[in-house]
Amino acid sequence: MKNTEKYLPVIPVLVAYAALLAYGVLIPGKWQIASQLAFYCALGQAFNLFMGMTGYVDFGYVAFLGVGSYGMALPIYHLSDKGLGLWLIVIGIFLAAVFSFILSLAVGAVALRLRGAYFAIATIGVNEGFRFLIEGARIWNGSEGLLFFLHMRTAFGKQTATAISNYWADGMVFAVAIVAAIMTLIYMRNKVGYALTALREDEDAAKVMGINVTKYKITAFITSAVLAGILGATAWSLKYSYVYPSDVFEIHYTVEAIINVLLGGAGTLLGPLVGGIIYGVSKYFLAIILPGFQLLIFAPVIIAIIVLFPEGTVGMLKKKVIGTPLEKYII
Amino acid sequence: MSLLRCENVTKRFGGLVAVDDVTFEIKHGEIMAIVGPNGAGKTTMFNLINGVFPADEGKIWFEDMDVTDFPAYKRAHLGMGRTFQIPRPFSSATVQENIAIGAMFGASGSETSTDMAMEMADHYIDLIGLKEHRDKPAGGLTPIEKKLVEIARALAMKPKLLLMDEAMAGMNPKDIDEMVVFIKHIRDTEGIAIVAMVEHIMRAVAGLAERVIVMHQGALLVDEPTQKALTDPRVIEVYLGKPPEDEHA
Amino acid sequence: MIFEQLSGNLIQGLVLGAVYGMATMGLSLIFGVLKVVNVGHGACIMVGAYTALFMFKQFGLSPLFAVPVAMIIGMTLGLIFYYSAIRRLLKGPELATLLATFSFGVILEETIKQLFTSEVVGYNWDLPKFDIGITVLSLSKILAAVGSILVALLLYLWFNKTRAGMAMRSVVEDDDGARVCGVNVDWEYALSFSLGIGLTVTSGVLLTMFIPVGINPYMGGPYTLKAFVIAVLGGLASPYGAFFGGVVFGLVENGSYTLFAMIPGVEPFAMTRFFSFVMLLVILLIRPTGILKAK
Amino acid sequence: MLKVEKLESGYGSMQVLWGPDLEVKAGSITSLLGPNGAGKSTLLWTILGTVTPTNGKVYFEGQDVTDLPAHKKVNLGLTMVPEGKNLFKEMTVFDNLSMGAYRKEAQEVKQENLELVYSMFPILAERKDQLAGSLSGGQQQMVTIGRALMTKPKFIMMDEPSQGLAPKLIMEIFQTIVKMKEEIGLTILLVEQNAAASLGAADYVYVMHEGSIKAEGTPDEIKGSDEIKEAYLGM
Repeated sequence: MKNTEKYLPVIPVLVAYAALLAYGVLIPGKWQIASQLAFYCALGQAFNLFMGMTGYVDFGYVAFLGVGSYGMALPIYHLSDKGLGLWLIVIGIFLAAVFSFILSLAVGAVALRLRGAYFAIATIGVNEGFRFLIEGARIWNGSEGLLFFLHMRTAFGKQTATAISNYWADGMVFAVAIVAAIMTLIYMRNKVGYALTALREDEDAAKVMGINVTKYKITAFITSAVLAGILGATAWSLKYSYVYPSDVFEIHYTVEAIINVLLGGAGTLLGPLVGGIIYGVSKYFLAIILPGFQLLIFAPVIIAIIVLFPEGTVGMLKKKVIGTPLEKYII
Repeated sequence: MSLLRCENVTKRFGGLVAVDDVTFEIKHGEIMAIVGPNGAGKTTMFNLINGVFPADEGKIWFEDMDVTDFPAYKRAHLGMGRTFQIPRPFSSATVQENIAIGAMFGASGSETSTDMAMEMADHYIDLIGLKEHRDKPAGGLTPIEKKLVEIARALAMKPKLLLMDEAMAGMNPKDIDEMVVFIKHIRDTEGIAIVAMVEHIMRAVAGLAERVIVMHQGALLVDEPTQKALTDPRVIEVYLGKPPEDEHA
Repeated sequence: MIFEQLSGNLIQGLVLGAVYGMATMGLSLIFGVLKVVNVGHGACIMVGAYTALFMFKQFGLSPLFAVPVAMIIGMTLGLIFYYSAIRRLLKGPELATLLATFSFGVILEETIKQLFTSEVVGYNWDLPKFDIGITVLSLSKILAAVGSILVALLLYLWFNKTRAGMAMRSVVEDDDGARVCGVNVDWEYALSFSLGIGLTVTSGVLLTMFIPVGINPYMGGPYTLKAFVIAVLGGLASPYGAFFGGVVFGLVENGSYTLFAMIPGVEPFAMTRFFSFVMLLVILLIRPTGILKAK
Repeated sequence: MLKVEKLESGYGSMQVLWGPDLEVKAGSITSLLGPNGAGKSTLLWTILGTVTPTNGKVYFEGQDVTDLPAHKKVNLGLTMVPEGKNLFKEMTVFDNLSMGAYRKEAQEVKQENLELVYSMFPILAERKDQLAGSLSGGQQQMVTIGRALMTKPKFIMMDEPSQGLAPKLIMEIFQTIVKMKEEIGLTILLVEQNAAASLGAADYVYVMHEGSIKAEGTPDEIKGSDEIKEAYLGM
């Protein structure tokens, strides 16, 4: 396959995100919905990079968003009066990436030696463990969290601070979603992706083929975690100007990540995008029709998908387009 | 220089000695068969050779390098390929991708780009005659086709030693004869040593192997050229059993 | 003084540990028979807590009466969930059962939230307290521990002395062996899942006898984590291992609480929870098959 | 007593049985010979019902039992001594035997059957409180056979009962099998690699290879025939 042809599937991804962005920008009053959908897509894209490609479930995934949000919150909270201006955001994103990198390395070094169920068991406590470490050892203000609404104003000025919360934070969520999708495609088209496919299908056979499975699992785990960290930094810290440990380590975000990936199709490129939008839209309408019932409705949906359509929307679509010109674009 | 040397290799599972103090050598380019009844320790021996789990005692040398403590993937990089008794292709990947994965991560994997691997895969697809299935997911193939894909995948690793675990189980006699010819052909063209574990299909052993190792209850019973091994009274006893009345004689 | 406090807390830990142990047996049973990890374990405990709470507040019944009710509720939930989902997923990838049991937990949590709101509630079962010198034990706690030990004992007797229990044990040991003896292995799978959930829901009742406050739909999370620590301590597939793992964990938890409380500037409650997470990782790293197991 | 018609089955997409036909007469020992991987064990598990047949029929005492699950077949009086023994290793010898008497009809005669098993294998009476996993290979084999006898069977399938045993023990096991036929009146389908010993005990012999029946006949007809050598050694 030629290089250009290899990366053709990026087109529908870019088109979809551009359409979503246009919908939010051009139609008055729709920006919040569009950015919320982008958040679900980004969450799914980032989560899919690990869960979809390796077949391992990380129940503590939200911990990476959590530490990422601290990575952004801390410099703004502590350095707002240093006159760093927008550099603070750069530092924040950098710190978010570093925090989530370190946490994923630490967790991965232990948990990724384990297989399947044992891996899941090891990860189920990560978010809680980290939350209680912050609260228990009173790190980063402990259970009181960090509130930096005023610090944002000091650092960036009132108008810019508002614009950051209302627009730029969301814009960056779009960016994370697109970067995550592109990373997924790059992985898929390179050795990493083939190694991950192999180990997802049959870990022993993969080892015998010369694949250092631990190395590739860690690669996917860290990439996925760092993207989550940056997502937490932008979608939560920058947007809301506060971080509470009880909020940012909330396991429901892991549930949402799982739903987004499964609805769309685990291990596909377009899946999390499609899944994120289906989930986001239905959640939005459910909130109007049956407020408070979203999770009660979505949890059985997960089970139904696993039992009845384990391939997800895009997985089924992929099968349909085999042999048609669309085949090159949909993965 | 031998290609592979096992020295006094022992493996225990709990109280059971699965492989008991086994020593043998494999030369470059030879076809050897390991045979023996069920539970003789053949599969365990295979797993020890290619590092699925470590030996409890003894040493394993590959081209004079001590690989006893190497994990499976490192041994694959040195040139060990393997197929499984029940074929284990990566089901969701296409035939071409399956074989390309072998090329990407095998002995010459570090110099092989994904594009090169795909081209190499095409070569092996021709070799096994599955051209029309090239872009199909391997999970949908027939068992024999899966087996062929697995062999091609192992060959694409450019191994010096190919371990084939019951490559012919579940095949009818015609397929077996074809497979024997095919395996000899790849040995001749690719110049690799082949160790086939074909403990029950004696027709294949007789037609294929130059040398036979017979294992029984974890230990090495016989290590001889094929004809000699198969007519050895100890081997016949292991297979046909000794009539009970002989015990009293 | 510190020593007294520590030994007082250790006795509390021993009593709590018995309850913890019982609260993990269901998890180990399900894993032992089906090799399924019930990620919704904590939510099942939560259902038990609400069963006790509801019967106490609504009918003024002591939590002891809630024990059989919880068992029935749990076994019914287990059967429904087994036949609607788990049975079809047993042959699939591990991912499938993990996600399914996880969703099962979410369904329980959200249902309870709709029925009882997400308010944190509790009840006050006024029973006498005993001062045993180094610590004070309430009768309610003692009943919880005794109840747990009784349930564990009953399970042990059932497994070892009854025909039905032996049949389930035989499935754990070797399912083909069980088949040639005429055991309906598929039914044993369903039954063990049902029994596992039943035991877990029941343990929720006993836990509220120990801690009758802090009841809310999302209280299960920490228990899932603790149960995993306990289960891997005891060897994951062994209900009795789990029971002893629970006792050890209760001791370690209360011991570490005492120690954390002595470090200034630290919230001992949260640190104890963090510690259980660290313990989980360490145990999994050293010995995923269980530390307490003999072999 | 048992009739198998054109049975096909396998694991996943790998077909192992290619339609063997087989008949076992009541009160006989029928021996099924063939090399490893010929599909003998798969045939037994398919007859029992743990491996689902994709085609063909199984009749037991004239009744079509093809689709009955394993436990219902055991209730009809059909059981198996599996090759891997499939013992309950962490249970005592006594508990293993008790599990054999799981079905209701077997419960009623549990005590008699227990005495029968202990009289056949006195060592098991001595070791009844030991864990089955701690016994020697030969004793474990006795437990497996004893467990099968406890189910009050009419028909037992035995998968390689002599495997891994010392020659002296093999002889004892075969004597036991003949006793089971002659003294208890059981019908036995015997899978063996140990052809010589098996031929000595059998009334009728089938030779299986590559998933189907290649030859059949009385032991004398099979003995010395070329089919066996062909199937076993490829020479």
